[in-house]
Amino acid sequence: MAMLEVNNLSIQFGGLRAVDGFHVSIEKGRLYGLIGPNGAGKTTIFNLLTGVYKPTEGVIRLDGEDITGKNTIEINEAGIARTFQNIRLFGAMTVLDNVKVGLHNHYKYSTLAGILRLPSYFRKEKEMNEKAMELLKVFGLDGEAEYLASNLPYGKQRKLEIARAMATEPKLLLLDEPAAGMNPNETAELMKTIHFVRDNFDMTILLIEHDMKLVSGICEELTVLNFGQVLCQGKTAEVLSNPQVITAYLGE
Amino acid sequence: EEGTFKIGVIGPMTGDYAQYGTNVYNAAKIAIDEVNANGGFNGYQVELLDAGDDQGDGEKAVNAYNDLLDKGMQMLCGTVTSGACIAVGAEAAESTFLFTPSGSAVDCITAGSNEFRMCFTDPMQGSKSAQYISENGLATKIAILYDSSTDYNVGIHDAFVEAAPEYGLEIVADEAYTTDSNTDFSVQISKIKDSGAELLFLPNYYSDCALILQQAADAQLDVTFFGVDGMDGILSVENFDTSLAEGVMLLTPFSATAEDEATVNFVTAYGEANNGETPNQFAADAYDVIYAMQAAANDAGITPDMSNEDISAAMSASMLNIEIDGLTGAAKWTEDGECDKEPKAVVIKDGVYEMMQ
Amino acid sequence: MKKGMSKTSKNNYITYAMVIVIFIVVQTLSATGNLSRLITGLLVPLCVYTIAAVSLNLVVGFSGELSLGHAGFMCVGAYSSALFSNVFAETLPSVPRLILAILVGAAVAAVFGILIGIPVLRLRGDYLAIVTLAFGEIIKNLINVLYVGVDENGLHVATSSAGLNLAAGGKQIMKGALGISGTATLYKDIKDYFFPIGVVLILITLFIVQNLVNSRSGRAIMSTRDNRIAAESVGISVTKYKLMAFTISAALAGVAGVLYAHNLSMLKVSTFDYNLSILILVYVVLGGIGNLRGSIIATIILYALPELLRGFSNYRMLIYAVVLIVMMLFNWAPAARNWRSRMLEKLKGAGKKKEAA
Amino acid sequence: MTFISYLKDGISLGSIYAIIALGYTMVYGIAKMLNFAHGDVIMVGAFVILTAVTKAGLSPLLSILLAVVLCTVLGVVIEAVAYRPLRKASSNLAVLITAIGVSYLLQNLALLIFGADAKSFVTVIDVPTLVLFDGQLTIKGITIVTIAACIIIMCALTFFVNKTKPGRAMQAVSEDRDAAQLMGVNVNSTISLTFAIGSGLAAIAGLLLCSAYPTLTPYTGAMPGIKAFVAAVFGGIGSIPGAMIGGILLGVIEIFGKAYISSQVADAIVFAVLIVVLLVKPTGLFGRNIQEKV
Amino acid sequence: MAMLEIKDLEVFYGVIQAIKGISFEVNEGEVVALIGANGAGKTTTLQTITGLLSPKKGSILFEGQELTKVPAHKIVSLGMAHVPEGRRVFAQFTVYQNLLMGAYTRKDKNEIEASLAEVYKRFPRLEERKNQTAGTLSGGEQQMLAMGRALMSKPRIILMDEPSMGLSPILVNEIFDIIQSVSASGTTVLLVEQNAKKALSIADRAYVLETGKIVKEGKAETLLNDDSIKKAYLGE
Ligand SMILES: Nc1ncnc2c1ncn2[C@@H]1O[C@H](COP(=O)(O)OP(=O)(O)OP(=O)(O)O)[C@@H](O)[C@H]1O
Ligand SMILES: Nc1ncnc2c1ncn2[C@@H]1O[C@H](COP(=O)(O)OP(=O)(O)OP(=O)(O)O)[C@@H](O)[C@H]1O
Ligand SMILES: [Mg+2]
Ligand SMILES: [Mg+2]
Repeated sequence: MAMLEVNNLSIQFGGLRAVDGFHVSIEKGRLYGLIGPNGAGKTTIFNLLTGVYKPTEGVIRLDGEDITGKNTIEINEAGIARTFQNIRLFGAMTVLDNVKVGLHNHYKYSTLAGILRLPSYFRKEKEMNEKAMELLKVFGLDGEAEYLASNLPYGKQRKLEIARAMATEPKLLLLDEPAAGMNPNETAELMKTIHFVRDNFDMTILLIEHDMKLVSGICEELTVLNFGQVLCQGKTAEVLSNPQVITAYLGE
Repeated sequence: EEGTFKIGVIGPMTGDYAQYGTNVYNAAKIAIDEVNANGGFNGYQVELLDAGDDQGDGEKAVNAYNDLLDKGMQMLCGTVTSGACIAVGAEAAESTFLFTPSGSAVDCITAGSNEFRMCFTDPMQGSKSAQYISENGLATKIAILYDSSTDYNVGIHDAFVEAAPEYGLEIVADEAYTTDSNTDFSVQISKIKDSGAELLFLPNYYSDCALILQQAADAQLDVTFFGVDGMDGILSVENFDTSLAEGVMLLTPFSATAEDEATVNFVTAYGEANNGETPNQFAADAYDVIYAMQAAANDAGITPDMSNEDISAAMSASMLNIEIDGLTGAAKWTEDGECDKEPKAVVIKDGVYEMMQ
Repeated sequence: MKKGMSKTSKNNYITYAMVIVIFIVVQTLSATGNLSRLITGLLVPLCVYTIAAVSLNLVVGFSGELSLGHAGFMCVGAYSSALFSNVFAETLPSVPRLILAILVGAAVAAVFGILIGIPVLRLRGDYLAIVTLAFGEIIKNLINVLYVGVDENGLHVATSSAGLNLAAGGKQIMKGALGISGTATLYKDIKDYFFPIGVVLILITLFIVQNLVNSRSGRAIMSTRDNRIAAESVGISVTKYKLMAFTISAALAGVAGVLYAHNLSMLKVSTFDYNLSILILVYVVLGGIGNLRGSIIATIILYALPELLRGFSNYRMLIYAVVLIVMMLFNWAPAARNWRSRMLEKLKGAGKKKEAA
Repeated sequence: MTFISYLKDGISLGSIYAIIALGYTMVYGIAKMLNFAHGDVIMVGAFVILTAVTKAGLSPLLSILLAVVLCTVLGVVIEAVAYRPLRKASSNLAVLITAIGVSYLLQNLALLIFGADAKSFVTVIDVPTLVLFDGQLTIKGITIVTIAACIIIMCALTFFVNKTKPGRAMQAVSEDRDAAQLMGVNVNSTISLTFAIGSGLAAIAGLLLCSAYPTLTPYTGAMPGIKAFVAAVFGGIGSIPGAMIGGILLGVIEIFGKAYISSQVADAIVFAVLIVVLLVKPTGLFGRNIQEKV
Repeated sequence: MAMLEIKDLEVFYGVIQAIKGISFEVNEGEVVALIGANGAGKTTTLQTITGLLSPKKGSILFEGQELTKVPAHKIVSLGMAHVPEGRRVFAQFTVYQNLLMGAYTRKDKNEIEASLAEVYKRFPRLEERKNQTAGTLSGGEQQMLAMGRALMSKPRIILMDEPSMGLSPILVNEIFDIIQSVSASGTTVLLVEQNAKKALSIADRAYVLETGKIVKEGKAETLLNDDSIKKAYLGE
């Protein structure tokens, strides 16, 4: 059974049907791409998957569990984490703390233990630090652990967002334009990292991207969205050579 | 310097209640100048320290009290407002002689045997008012409108309500407002109008009363208005149309429009010193406090080199011996620090107070 | 791989150390008689406002919500504890009574924090601010009409003095706008220790707030401040953690209220109006949002300032206003900040050069 | 009839809140700051009129004009000296606190100049009382004037903000100052203009407030200022019609609370209704519910 | 004389120096690209030119006029428009209102209408969405709006900060076509881009910025074939 099964997902904003009958099925461990013209509804689909918006219609199943209509927190607990198109870090907190917030639901000790500095506090904090540093290392951010997140350059902020999302130990990771604002070198490096993450952290990844180099370089399957509807679905190479996709999205 | 007594005043000099504090301070200054000219306290000159501003707040009053002690205060004329007076009273108990001109809540002077007051207590004003209204047959159906968020007004109100049945008064409307909404009385007035009350009891300060009278006139509320000492001062509210206060009765120990020599002199002196302002009842009380202190000081034979405790003890003892005839009437003091004087009832006629009876 | 003390815990210890050093210096000065009465009198209030400011900083600085009703929680803490102290005045000795009173004040304030927090924390920004202000005012208004008394039948609660129906020998404790008086008198024997007690309470407050902030829950609280949507996306319940911050802050404000109520003989609800909430906010903002040490320093400076300006009599509140504006500009204006950091660089540079030479 | 009469009382009181809230919301909506000194500018305006009429013997019209001019200047100066340096401060609470400082400053200046004694305000606006239904319902002239002023000001402001170029510039500034600047909007003068209008309206509000409730002290503006803030939030931050409706509703609720529940806890009732309304409509009656694009 | 001439520019954020004395020029009619890694100071440079930041040192001459002395809001009427990084559209305005703000300094109603029609022609999507609030537009739509808004002032020079960020490949091409056509219609362009390849392919000349300094400059074609540039910025 697929990790993520979406059927007939739709949402209406006033007169605009931003997502219309979207469906997708993503196998466990896949690196899956969601592409499409600007305004096609890609980010909106992420918002639907993560409970930021409630769908007007449709069903979302994660690992067989129906998560349609759940709120963001429940969905995160169910195993979906995401990054945002317009970066949303905890700007006034350190890089390390950003990741530790991501670890929140996996390394628990009570508030009282935190205030009274009971042994569980020290134990868990130590574990959290170790885990967080491990994640930061994956993204080459370990040197900046004590920086304020808002002081990081743009590219590193994007990476930190991924690290934070991964800290919640999701089954499915949603990345919204992870390479935006990066130059080709940085993008190439990011591609390697995404691969590494998928392979070493046992994750399924669904990403939105406009950088074709990244899409063709790492995505195994693609869905192309146009005007809220699925235009085409399938293996990356096939999709990218589909004439409809070329006229609607790729050009030339 | 050596050889002078130092007296402090504490009260609200800024903030919502600043008009009361400034009146007290200004009057104390006038009284002290006069006292110094006629022999001082037991032959020693008296110096008035800078005003201790408390903005009507207990905590700030204690701060002001401490500050004045640092500056050498030996006796306190204050504090002006009741809440602050209770707070300072606890500090001053058995240590520094406290004489409040206007702290009218019961608890103001209960903390120590060295604490006295010039004004009436709130409950006493409340029950006296009820008694007066009843004995003079002014009305039997009574309405009340008062500020339920201020201790002075509540103190009088509660005592009045308690005493009313005793005097055969029926309270047909008991309406309140708060300091936070003390501008619009339309609802209360129309309820009072509907209640069939013959007399409206207003245990409030004059600035509120000025507005109430205006709105009552607009609503054509045809009742007798009866106030307490806080109402005094209404005639000198700048630009107030005094015709609105025509026929208003109040119990007060002082009237700035009285024609006796002492009052006239005081009002003139006060106006000269404070660009034409007219003193209110707070000022009169403070003026009398200084004269009562003089009388007690002379009686006790205190000297400036004595400690505050000694002065306090000596003054307290002498307070029971003295009697003064001040602006607020003839007064003497009981052991629990209360002033024993008769409230005067006045009625406003042609823009001036006229004694009743 | 422990690399010494982390930056934050070092920072925390500096804050504790600062409080302790200030305490020791003050105690030494006081023991050697070098402290004026004014300053001595300011010490306990300073503790009150420091606790209030630090606790408000938890909400404003760490959970990122503007609360204008902090005085309401102080009020609840103050009244509940004063009531407790008065009811158990005879049955409990003063030390355990005080400890229990503190716990009662904190607990009652916390309950109010939860009750108020659950509905209002769904609101954002200025809408939340206005609702907290509204709650503060509601609490004030309701306590104003609350009368509580005890007699041999137990506790009586009513909305008017007459409604209490106390048996003979019963005592009114809470008297509406007249508040509760005489609480401090119940603690005469330990009054001198209030400052050390206050300092201990400050340290406890700091301990709670600092440890909370640097823990899992604290990070969750801050994440909801920095980005609500992102916080939810990683599974943080925004409501839960905002409520936690709000409640703990309320409880600590309650403690500040307890100290206030027991230090002063007069407890009046009008003290706890929105102006007080704003005043505490002023301390927090001047000292730096999210900066606890700053809150302490700003509280000390700003609380003491008007008291120390007493020498300027009439002009003191004016000067206070000007100083406040100037300090805010100096502390917050980007231009001033740049100038300051450049000066700092220069100083450092000069220092280095000297070392090199 | 009593109901109608109470309603009328509520609207009279509310129209005063509304007129203050209109000026308040202007600054609040555009400069994105809670100008806690707004109420005190109202007080200054009232004192100017009172002094001009009683001490300088100016005609009422001239006095009002003078007050408007002086308050406008005052507002602009306050903004330039105390608020502008903090415009780029890292927290918008900084300017809120400075506004509180300015509020203290104005109150204490007024205290030093005019003294603490409450003064009765003189009749500047003389409009006869309207008597309806054989005297069962009377509407005071000042109420009619205030409501008319409210409606005129509301319409004028709405028109100004939505339909004129400076108005558009104000909205752009309130959204994104830097971007507005790139469009050629002079941010400083736009914000100054906002303060000028807000403060000019404060003078009018001072006139109407003190005409309706003729008492004046240095602290007269403080409480109405807070209530106007409440009204502005009630109506929805930045919404001009919202400020007016919010103000009037506030007045009506206050009066009904006093009339039908209890005059002792009227304040609590007003605030409780406010809370309930905000819980149901979290951005106020007319506030736009801005959904953040995720 | 160059249309825009930057000399020895130094810019600070507090004590941090972001621009460390750069000089460059843009001639009338040219497309000049400014490329560089994240945090190199490209945005800072553009913001300083249009007065959002003030430099500590140096001069900025636009058609001979010293811009550092001109307040930010006057710059647009001199004929310089800026498409800011991150689009900065007025989120609560409609698309149409945003475009009108772009013509804020212009007076002639008919000409404004004409510009509007032109922008709608260039970006049909904007006409479709003209009554939608800008905040709810997709990223690409917002980018179009930001460009359209800048064009509404009929600038002689337009500064663009990463206009292709977040756009679909087809739109990236379109945007670069638009930049070219804007340039062809006589508007000078100063272009900041991460997409160095595209930028260099339409630019006449380019400057490479690294940590606040210009490290290379020259003809776009030359740079496009420069090995070190290829390696550092073109990902080849
Ligand atoms: N809250 C909303 N209200 C109204 N319209 C919305 C809302 N959110 C999104 N839309 C509209 O839905 C459409 C899809 O937007 P979405 O952000 O999902 O696009 P996208 O595919 O992510 O585009 P891009 O690649 O440019 O980011 C757009 O036309 C957008 O304007
Ligand atoms: N507001 C600020 N405060 C402090 N430092 C800043 C600020 N804005 C930018 N910087 C710093 O100035 C330097 C230049 O930033 P700038 O935004 O100009 O870079 P850029 O070349 O535009 O990068 P990008 O490709 O990420 O947009 C960076 O090191 C950045 O961290
Ligand atoms: Mg998107
Ligand atoms: Mg940039």
